[in-house]
Amino acid sequence: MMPDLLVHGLYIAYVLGFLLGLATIFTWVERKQSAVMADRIGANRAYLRIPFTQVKLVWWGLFHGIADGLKMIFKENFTPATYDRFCYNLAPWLASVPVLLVFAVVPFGGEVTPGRFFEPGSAAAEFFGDRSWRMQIAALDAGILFVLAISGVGILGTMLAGWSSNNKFSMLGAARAASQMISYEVAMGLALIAVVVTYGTVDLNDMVLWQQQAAWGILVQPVAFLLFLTASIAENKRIPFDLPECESELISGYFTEYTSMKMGLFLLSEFIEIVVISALVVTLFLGGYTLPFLRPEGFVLPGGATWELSHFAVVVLQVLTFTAKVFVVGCFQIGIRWTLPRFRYDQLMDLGWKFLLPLAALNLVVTAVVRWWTL
Amino acid sequence: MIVDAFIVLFGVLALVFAGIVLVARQPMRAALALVAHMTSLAAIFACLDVHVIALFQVLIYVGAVMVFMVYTIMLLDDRDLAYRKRFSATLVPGVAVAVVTGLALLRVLGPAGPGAPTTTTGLGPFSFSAFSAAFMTRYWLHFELATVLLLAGIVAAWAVIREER
Amino acid sequence: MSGRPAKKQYWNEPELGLWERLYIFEIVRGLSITGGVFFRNMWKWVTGRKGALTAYYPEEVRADYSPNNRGRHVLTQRPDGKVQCVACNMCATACPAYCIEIEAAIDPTDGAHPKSPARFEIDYSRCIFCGFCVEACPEDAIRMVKDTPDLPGFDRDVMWGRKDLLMLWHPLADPRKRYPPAPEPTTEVREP
Amino acid sequence: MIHRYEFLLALAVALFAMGLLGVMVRRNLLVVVMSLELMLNAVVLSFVAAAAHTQTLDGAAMTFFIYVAATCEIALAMALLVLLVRRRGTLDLAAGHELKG
Repeated sequence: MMPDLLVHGLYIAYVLGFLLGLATIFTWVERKQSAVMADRIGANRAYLRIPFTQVKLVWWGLFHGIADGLKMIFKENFTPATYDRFCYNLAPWLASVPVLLVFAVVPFGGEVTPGRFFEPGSAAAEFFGDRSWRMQIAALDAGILFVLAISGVGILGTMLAGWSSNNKFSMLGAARAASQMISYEVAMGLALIAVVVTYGTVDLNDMVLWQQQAAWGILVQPVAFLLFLTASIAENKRIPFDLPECESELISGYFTEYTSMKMGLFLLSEFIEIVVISALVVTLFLGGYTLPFLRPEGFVLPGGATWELSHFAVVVLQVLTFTAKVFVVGCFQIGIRWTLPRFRYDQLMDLGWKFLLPLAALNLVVTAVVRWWTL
Repeated sequence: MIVDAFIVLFGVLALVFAGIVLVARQPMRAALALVAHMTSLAAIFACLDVHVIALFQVLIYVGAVMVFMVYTIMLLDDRDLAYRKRFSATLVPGVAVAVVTGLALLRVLGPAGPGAPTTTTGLGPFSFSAFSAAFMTRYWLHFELATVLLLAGIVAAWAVIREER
Repeated sequence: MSGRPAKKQYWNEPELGLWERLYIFEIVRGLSITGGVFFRNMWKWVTGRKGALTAYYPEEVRADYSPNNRGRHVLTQRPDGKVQCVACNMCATACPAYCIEIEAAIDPTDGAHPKSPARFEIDYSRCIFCGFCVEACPEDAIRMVKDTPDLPGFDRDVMWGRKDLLMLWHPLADPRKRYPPAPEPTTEVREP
Repeated sequence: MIHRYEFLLALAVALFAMGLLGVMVRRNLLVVVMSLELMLNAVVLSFVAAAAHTQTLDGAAMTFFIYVAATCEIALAMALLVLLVRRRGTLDLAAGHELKG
């Protein structure tokens, strides 16, 4: 009981730090990457001064995210003249908390046996014993379902935000956001079913292990990978699917009337969702936390050569692998943002219903037939 | 024991939120209370180790049904006449009928449930694979009929919307 | 039921081939363009060169500034270091942006130039760098140099060019335009 | 100390009665539909409680069909409701006088 609580408490703390930290870094990446792509320098002014010295840590403007957050927190909380107070205050949380929750089922490392970190016989080793834990907050057997279910709750937050602001632009943004998210969730679900059929499991950790055994999902299910990535970027309402918040028509869409940290929550949840989508893509299609040839005892090369590693080193390697993959996929998403122009709304709906959905269904049929032949 | 405590907690929460649905003046508040109610029920299901049903409760009810509901509320005029008066003229007989129905149901169902003892064998019969296997073997006809029902529902809704134009 | 309106034909209707309609390959092409620029510039940054066309302002002065660029005002000084301005307010009058403010002080002991500015301020948030003040000055007390004013900061107060800041640049250091030697004291003959 | 199964069934009955109450006494058409959902949820709860009690899959599997029915119902109900509001201009149930014979 006590080791369980301790381990899972540490997991939760780690995941929160991982999500928020990486989301903050992605705000910086988004600015800096766009700057490098456009031959510019980018944000480079915010710095941390080490107290009592004149040493300023600029670090290529990495702390602009912190500066933005502080600005958001200390801004005046301006509210529209007529609004629904309860729903208005609830909406940012309803939009951002599910995004955090989705990560609960994503494995960010393999099995960990904390007792092996310490000297055998020491008090800490006795405390943990021989037990091992999966590095996953909730080892649910219905992992994919959890992802779909919880990410669907976020729609309510955006709709509430648009409705309670009592503003026509917000309302239009909310209606667009809801339609778009519902539409693309269908395609995403169908794409995921094809993945489930391929792997024969809905448990995310088992999927990672399957990929370690056979091949990365992107090689087995390339169509599902594209569909999932597209649909999840659309779910996240990012360019090229940012119709709900397009500045040129709807000001900011459903969060036009929000200020200070409430707007910050919407923006932050967008960046957290980048991390979460990247984590899901990595887990489902890019082998999750596994490195090629990395086994729990160390590197085992195909020739039979082995390079023994301690348990601690293996765990750290897995966690770092996962983080690096998530970072790369997140940078790719941001690269898409700076490459593609925005869709028109009818094109968006056409793409969702007339292209992605049939393609996902076709992919599912083909997958099922192939699976039937090979089973 | 701790599971029982959680079940009682979420049961009380479900009751409270159901009460809010009954008395809320704003339909949006009622809808939010209903979302909370459904989520509490999902938590109860999760406490009973029926994780798949709990997730489907969130997926279908919160993610689809309530989104529809909120969408409709969003599109309707919020200066509606019905928002000012909460209860209809049948308030007193309604309460009486509800109480009588509840008592009658409790009399039929409550004290003497079906007899098999509760065995806590973990996740065994309620795992995802067990559900999938059951749907592919025992319930395949029901499953297909349900899809037909869904299709009929979609066609009917579409026809209703078409009729509007 | 009213029929749908006929689809409007636009004069610049894009003609897309099948390849472009498939869209995914065009996405890949676009990503390769942006990604190519990204990695090229990033490689420059990593290898210690500058991977951007823009300049760090104000740390970095663009190399292509004109030698005649008139970016910053200076107040010239007499050889003894006193400001040459006699607080006549000609520049403030000529200024189309009304950004010069002068407060005069009097020093009776200085026979040649009893009037001098106690306060000489240029509001750089309003200055349009037209140079009329330089033309208006009868004493050659204000000039414009190639420098840029030190505007960026965390406070709006830095936009005020004060007298001490304007006098930081000493004209004696300018090799191209020497300060004229002090004129011989002569008795001035006024026209009747 | 009452049994877990009995508690859940009593809860389901209470929720069902509350849903029924809502259907009967509320004026707002939307809230009436919500009360219907409340009743459906109570039924789902009783099914799942029975399934967990007997540790068999049947009750839990039945809930899936309830979910399907609920989805169909809500899609149709919302479409009809919007249509009705367009026709009558109000959500008020008592305003439906034209239905009188």
